[in-house]
Amino acid sequence: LAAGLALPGVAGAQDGETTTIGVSIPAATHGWTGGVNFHAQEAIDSLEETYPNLDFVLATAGDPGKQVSDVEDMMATRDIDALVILPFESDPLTGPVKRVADAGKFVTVVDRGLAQEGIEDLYVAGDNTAFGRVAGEYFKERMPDGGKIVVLRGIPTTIDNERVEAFQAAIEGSGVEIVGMEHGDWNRDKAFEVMQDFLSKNAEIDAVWASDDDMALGAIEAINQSGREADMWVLGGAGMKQMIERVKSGDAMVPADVTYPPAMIATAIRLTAARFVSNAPMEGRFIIDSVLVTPENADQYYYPDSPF
Amino acid sequence: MITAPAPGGPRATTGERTAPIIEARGVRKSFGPVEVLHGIDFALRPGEVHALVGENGAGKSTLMKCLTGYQPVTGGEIWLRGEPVRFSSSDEAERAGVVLIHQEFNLAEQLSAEANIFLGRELKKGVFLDWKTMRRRASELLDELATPIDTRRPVSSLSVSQKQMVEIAKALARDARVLVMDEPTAVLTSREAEVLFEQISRLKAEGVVILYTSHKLDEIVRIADEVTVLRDGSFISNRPASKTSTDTMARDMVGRELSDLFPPKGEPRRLAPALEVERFSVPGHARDISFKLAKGEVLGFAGLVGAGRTELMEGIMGLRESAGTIRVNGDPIRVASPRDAVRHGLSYLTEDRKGRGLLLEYGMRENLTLLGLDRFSKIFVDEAAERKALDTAVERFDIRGASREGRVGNLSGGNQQKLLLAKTMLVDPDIVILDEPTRGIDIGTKQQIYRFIHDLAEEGRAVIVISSEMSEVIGLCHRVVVMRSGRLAGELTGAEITEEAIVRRAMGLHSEPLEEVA
Amino acid sequence: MSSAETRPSTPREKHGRRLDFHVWGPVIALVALVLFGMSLNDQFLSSGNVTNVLARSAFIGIIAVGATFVITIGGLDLSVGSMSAFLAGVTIIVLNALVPVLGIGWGSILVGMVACLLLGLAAGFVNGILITVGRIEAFIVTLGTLGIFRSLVIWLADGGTLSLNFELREVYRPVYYGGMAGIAWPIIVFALVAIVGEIVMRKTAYGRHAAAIGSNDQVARYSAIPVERVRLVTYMLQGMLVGIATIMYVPRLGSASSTTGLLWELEAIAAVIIGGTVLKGGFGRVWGTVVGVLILSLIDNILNLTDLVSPYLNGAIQGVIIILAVVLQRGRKGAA
Amino acid sequence: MSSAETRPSTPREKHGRRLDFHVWGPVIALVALVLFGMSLNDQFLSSGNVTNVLARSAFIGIIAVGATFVITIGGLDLSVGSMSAFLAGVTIIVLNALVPVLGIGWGSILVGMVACLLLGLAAGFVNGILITVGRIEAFIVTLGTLGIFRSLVIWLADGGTLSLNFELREVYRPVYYGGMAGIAWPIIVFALVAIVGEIVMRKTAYGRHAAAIGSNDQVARYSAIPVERVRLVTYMLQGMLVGIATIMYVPRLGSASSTTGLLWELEAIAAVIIGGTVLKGGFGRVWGTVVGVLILSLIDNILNLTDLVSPYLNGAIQGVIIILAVVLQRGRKGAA
Ligand SMILES: Nc1ncnc2c1ncn2[C@@H]1O[C@H](COP(=O)(O)OP(=O)(O)OP(=O)(O)O)[C@@H](O)[C@H]1O
Ligand SMILES: Nc1ncnc2c1ncn2[C@@H]1O[C@H](COP(=O)(O)OP(=O)(O)OP(=O)(O)O)[C@@H](O)[C@H]1O
Ligand SMILES: [Mg+2]
Ligand SMILES: [Mg+2]
Repeated sequence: LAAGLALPGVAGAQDGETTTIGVSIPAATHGWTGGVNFHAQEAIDSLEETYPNLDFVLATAGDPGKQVSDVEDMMATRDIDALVILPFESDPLTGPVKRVADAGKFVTVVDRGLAQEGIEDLYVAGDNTAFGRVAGEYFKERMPDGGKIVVLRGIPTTIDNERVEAFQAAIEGSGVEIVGMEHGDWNRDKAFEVMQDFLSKNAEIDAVWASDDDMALGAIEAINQSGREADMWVLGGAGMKQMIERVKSGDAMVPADVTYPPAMIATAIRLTAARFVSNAPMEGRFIIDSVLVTPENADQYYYPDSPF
Repeated sequence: MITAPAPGGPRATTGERTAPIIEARGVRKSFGPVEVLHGIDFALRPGEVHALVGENGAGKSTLMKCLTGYQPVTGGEIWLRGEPVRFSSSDEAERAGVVLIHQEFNLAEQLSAEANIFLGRELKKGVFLDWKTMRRRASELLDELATPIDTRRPVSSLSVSQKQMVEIAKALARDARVLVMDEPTAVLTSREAEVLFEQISRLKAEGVVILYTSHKLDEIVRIADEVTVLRDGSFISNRPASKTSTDTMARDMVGRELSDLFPPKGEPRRLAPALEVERFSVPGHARDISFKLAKGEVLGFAGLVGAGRTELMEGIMGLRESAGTIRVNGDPIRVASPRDAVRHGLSYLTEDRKGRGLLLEYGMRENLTLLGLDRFSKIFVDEAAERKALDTAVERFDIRGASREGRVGNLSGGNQQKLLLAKTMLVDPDIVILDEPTRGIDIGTKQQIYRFIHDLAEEGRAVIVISSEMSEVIGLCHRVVVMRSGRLAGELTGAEITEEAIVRRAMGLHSEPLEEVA
Repeated sequence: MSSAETRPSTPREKHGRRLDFHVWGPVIALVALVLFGMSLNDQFLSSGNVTNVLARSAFIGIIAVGATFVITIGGLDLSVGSMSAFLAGVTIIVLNALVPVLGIGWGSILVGMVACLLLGLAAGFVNGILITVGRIEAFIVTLGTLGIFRSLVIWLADGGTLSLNFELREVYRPVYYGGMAGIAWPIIVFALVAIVGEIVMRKTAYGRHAAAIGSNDQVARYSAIPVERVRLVTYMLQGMLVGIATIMYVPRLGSASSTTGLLWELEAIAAVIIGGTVLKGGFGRVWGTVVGVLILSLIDNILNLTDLVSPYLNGAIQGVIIILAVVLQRGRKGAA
Repeated sequence: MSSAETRPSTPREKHGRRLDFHVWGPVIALVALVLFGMSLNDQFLSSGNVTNVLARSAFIGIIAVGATFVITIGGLDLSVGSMSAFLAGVTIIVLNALVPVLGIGWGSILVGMVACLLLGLAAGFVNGILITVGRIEAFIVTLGTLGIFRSLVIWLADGGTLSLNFELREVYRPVYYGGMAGIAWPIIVFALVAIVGEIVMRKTAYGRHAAAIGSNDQVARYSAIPVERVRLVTYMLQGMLVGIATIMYVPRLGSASSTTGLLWELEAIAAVIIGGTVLKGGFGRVWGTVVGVLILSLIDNILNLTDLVSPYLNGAIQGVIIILAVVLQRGRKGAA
């Protein structure tokens, strides 16, 4: 199906008339989505630079409803040839995106899979399960004879659930015990306050899984304030600049990080664009795995010019 | 003999008299298309108490507002101490010593009495408010006005009459040279009025000029030196009070001879009791009150301020928590809400027209039908019917407004009162309770209203009149119940109804066992 | 105090001037937006886009009609957004539960709709009772229930998303995407609600009473208006309208989560006030609210029509336009 | 209408009863929360925890003191949250820019602080001018500026996070984490602001004028109060207090992003009303606001210290407690 539909797009690109690619992403409501916004913007600028006959439509949404509206608007008023979407949530977007695909547009889904298989032509995914699993395994390995940890969760969403469940599954059976788990909403301030309270509540904490670098930074502040830096270390996630720096510099408190690169949106946009400017048949799934960043491999994951 | 105004100032014959402090010269005032003052000339002279009288809507308040900078004149000039002035705000006027006491209250409800009295003129110690002095001055002022209330109480918890006293205190605190009083006694009982008159003579002695308006003409004769009459926004006459009488004033005001004020009472045809109230109490205001009211009877309620007459009636109407039995036409009724009361044929005219009577933001029509709206609506409100009702009401109660459409807040005080009366009567009740029905109403209309009350009784309806105007109680009622601090202090019938008798009971100088009452 | 008093200028003049601007202000703003949209993109007036904009206005719109009444009585309801999320969540649970019983079909869906409406009424009743009988500031009550409904839906969804059974969704879809005579259902329902609302506000005793209470509840009491009952009814009406909006909303997203209906309360109130209803109560205008809602959703739509501004600045543009839309009726409002 | 009037019960009695409850209600609620907290966790009263809670309250607290005045004049400011995000963002940019000029040290930081305050005043001035001169409903103006400030900060941060130069931060840190005589600076500043606020409200002509305007601005105008100026000053005061709060906030995490100060406006308004200030204006109580703020941040703290309920339900608990806290002063409020 995708192959068949591919043709018009290609034709379009070849006889020099412009191809419009819609990009729909969540608004920058926390650090990671902020990164997504940045990388999307950057990719679009550079692509429009190099390929004059590529035209992009970027829309950011604060909630699923708004994102559905954005997609509708792109179809109705911008007549896009392709859609690159990072769904706010899988379920609500499944129907609308399906309609885009049915209209014969090329669809690239990023990060969060849709609720139904086989709608998208191209799937560039982060792996939330892996994100949680990798983190969990790291704890198991760092704490062979167990220990007490606290967990800062994100905004209550499916993603957060996937990550936390995978994490819990991974530490299953090990001596690692979760003594506190609260929502930090992927928000530095919230994480700071929750961590403060965890610290006053638990005399003994050996490590913190912040499940997001923004929250990690907040948590670290709280720990510094309590003067218990020596007692515990923090594992964040996503690969934020400041955190990678700390890992690189062998900071004892931040021994590692787990990647979940917001740059995946740029990859997706580039792949989609390539689909139109070259005849490369871009279909299938690109899973961007979550890897463990350690002082050894930190350099590869360090993007100094990214705001994220 | 009506003297027309000579050009270039009031009364060419003023040569020998002292120079005016403040003058209106050909003052015109229009609201939008409507002109309500058509070139008024008149002058206030040092050391005089000048009364301004006229029908409701004659333009008294408007003229006063123009003189005191609350409203810009649209024609003519105001002269102060021999020079033309243009007050751009009431503030400017006050700085020039010209202060207005509003007909409608001008107080911030949530603020304390003290805060209101000094509002915008706070006394300070450095950056801070000088509480002590302000509290002291406030209580002094209020004591002088014989209103010993706690100055920290929010104004919202005061009675209308207390509010009026606060309003007056506020003006006194602004040490005025020209003090303009718009119907200050409208909401005062005769005793409180006396207190005010003492203040007025004191101020007069201090050389303060006072412009004063009231619909209680006998007051005017007593305290005024000069009387100016307005009618429909035009100057009619100006006489020394010594050379005039209530009748002359009334004639000038209405433009015709007035027959005697009260219709002949006639013996109440003692029909079946319409309303029986037994051992009725309103916590904090009225205790264990019992009285009967017959069809075709006009029952007066007299008492001093705070006697709790209002609260008693509000209790009966289901507006306040209350205990006791109420019987209508013999059968006991349960009144949990005003709605119940109205359903049983009762209707109440509140004494606080601005706060509880009318929606000042809305027009006459909406206000008129608000109480009896069910009568005008099946599924939808029948606006045509409403308009007809309004026409009838305007006709019947002679409500005069510059326009039908504008906010009722723009109606003159008296016309608001008439509208309120019309509203109360629209549910065509069998038992009518009127609390201060003629408050702020001109003498001509008073006569109409008295006749109207009389007719209600003739029709066999039962009427209760709460009034602080003795003459009203005496002239109108078949029977008078006197209340004193929440209790019955006696009941008077027929010939017994004299001012002296009422006052004695109201003040507790004369006590009688309850049996006689119930 | 009612804001109409706040100018010393002579009321009647003001009245006149105010009326004009006050009545036409929002409309002018709306027209201006439409013209601007047309100038930007020729697809703007395409039936497709118009349908989209109107249909998506329906949710906020239906809710805002209720908010118009609530604000007219001098009240406030901050809970509508999360109430709708909560209703959506429960409705979805009910529907999924009904599948085994009534099967995939309109039977289940109708039952679900009824459940949604009743729950909406109940939710409004809770708000109303706490405000009238409990005598608690409406702001506090509805701020409280905002939190409660929101976290109830999160709890029901286990922090994730509640999604409607897929086959059932297919049956249900037409309620949002289908229509009659080429007009989408949400638009039709919105129109009906608005028209009925306008009539109720203008022509019924209830509407008159609502305004009276908002204008001066003491006068209302003394005029034998059952103040507390009218208030209660108004909050229940609001709840019911949230229910209707939710019935339209569920088939659109087929799911409910922590983000459903986020900040709808602000949008609804904004629409009401842009429409010329006085925030302090005493004067409400349903059709104005409709205009307000359209203005708000046109802004979003127009921002999607072009790449004029960085998406980061969308919020700023919205803010500016909202203020501009109201500047046009400045004569009226008592600023505070 | 003065809400104090809305009950039929007898004024005098009521006055008495109301006063008690109204004054003590919030305090009782606060004490109850503290006792509850103690019973749950012995760490609750540890100086560490107490310091945390108080220091956290400082931001909302300082802002809420301003909100008390804004609400007292019958106004509303929804923009405070995003205003503070905006201020934080600009301050950070300024500070980073100053490093090369003034170097790492208090010099730069002081300049940054001043900039933050001035910008706060300016922001408040914008709100105030639009509301007074522009005569636009405060709700609309500040809803608009809410959007504007918020998206300006996102734009400045490129959607990401603005972080303060690291060394400079080390110098700046003590402003949040340091203290005097064992009391953290934020707590001291909050206390000062609250005390001064209370005095201004009670003991100065300005405070009294603010109440008068909120109670009945027509009367205020007739009483020679410069109504518009007082309003303008009040919004600028609010802006300045947001500035002060931001000065305390920046050193805490040394960053500003789209999430900074999210929904602080709601928290601030809630605190003000829990504290017994009347939403419709005319009566304000700063110390009550302080109690309200403490109640709100204690709720969070207690919820974190215990695992009684699923974290999903935190919002619900908050809602319930907020309502309960106000139930205690029911006598007072005119419900609507
Ligand atoms: N702000 C206003 N807008 C429009 N018309 C007004 C306004 N104020 C007063 N009027 C009209 O001007 C006329 C005079 O009103 P005014 O209040 O001066 O009468 P008044 O002599 O004080 O009557 P009363 O004895 O009842 O107080 C009335 O017809 C009134 O409707
Ligand atoms: N001494 C007082 N202390 C406190 N409040 C009082 C006092 N006297 C009266 N009030 C207030 O005034 C009202 C009762 O006085 P009011 O004047 O209405 O009584 P009344 O018998 O109706 O007299 P009138 O109707 O002639 O004014 C109540 O609202 C009460 O709060
Ligand atoms: Mg008058
Ligand atoms: Mg009375």
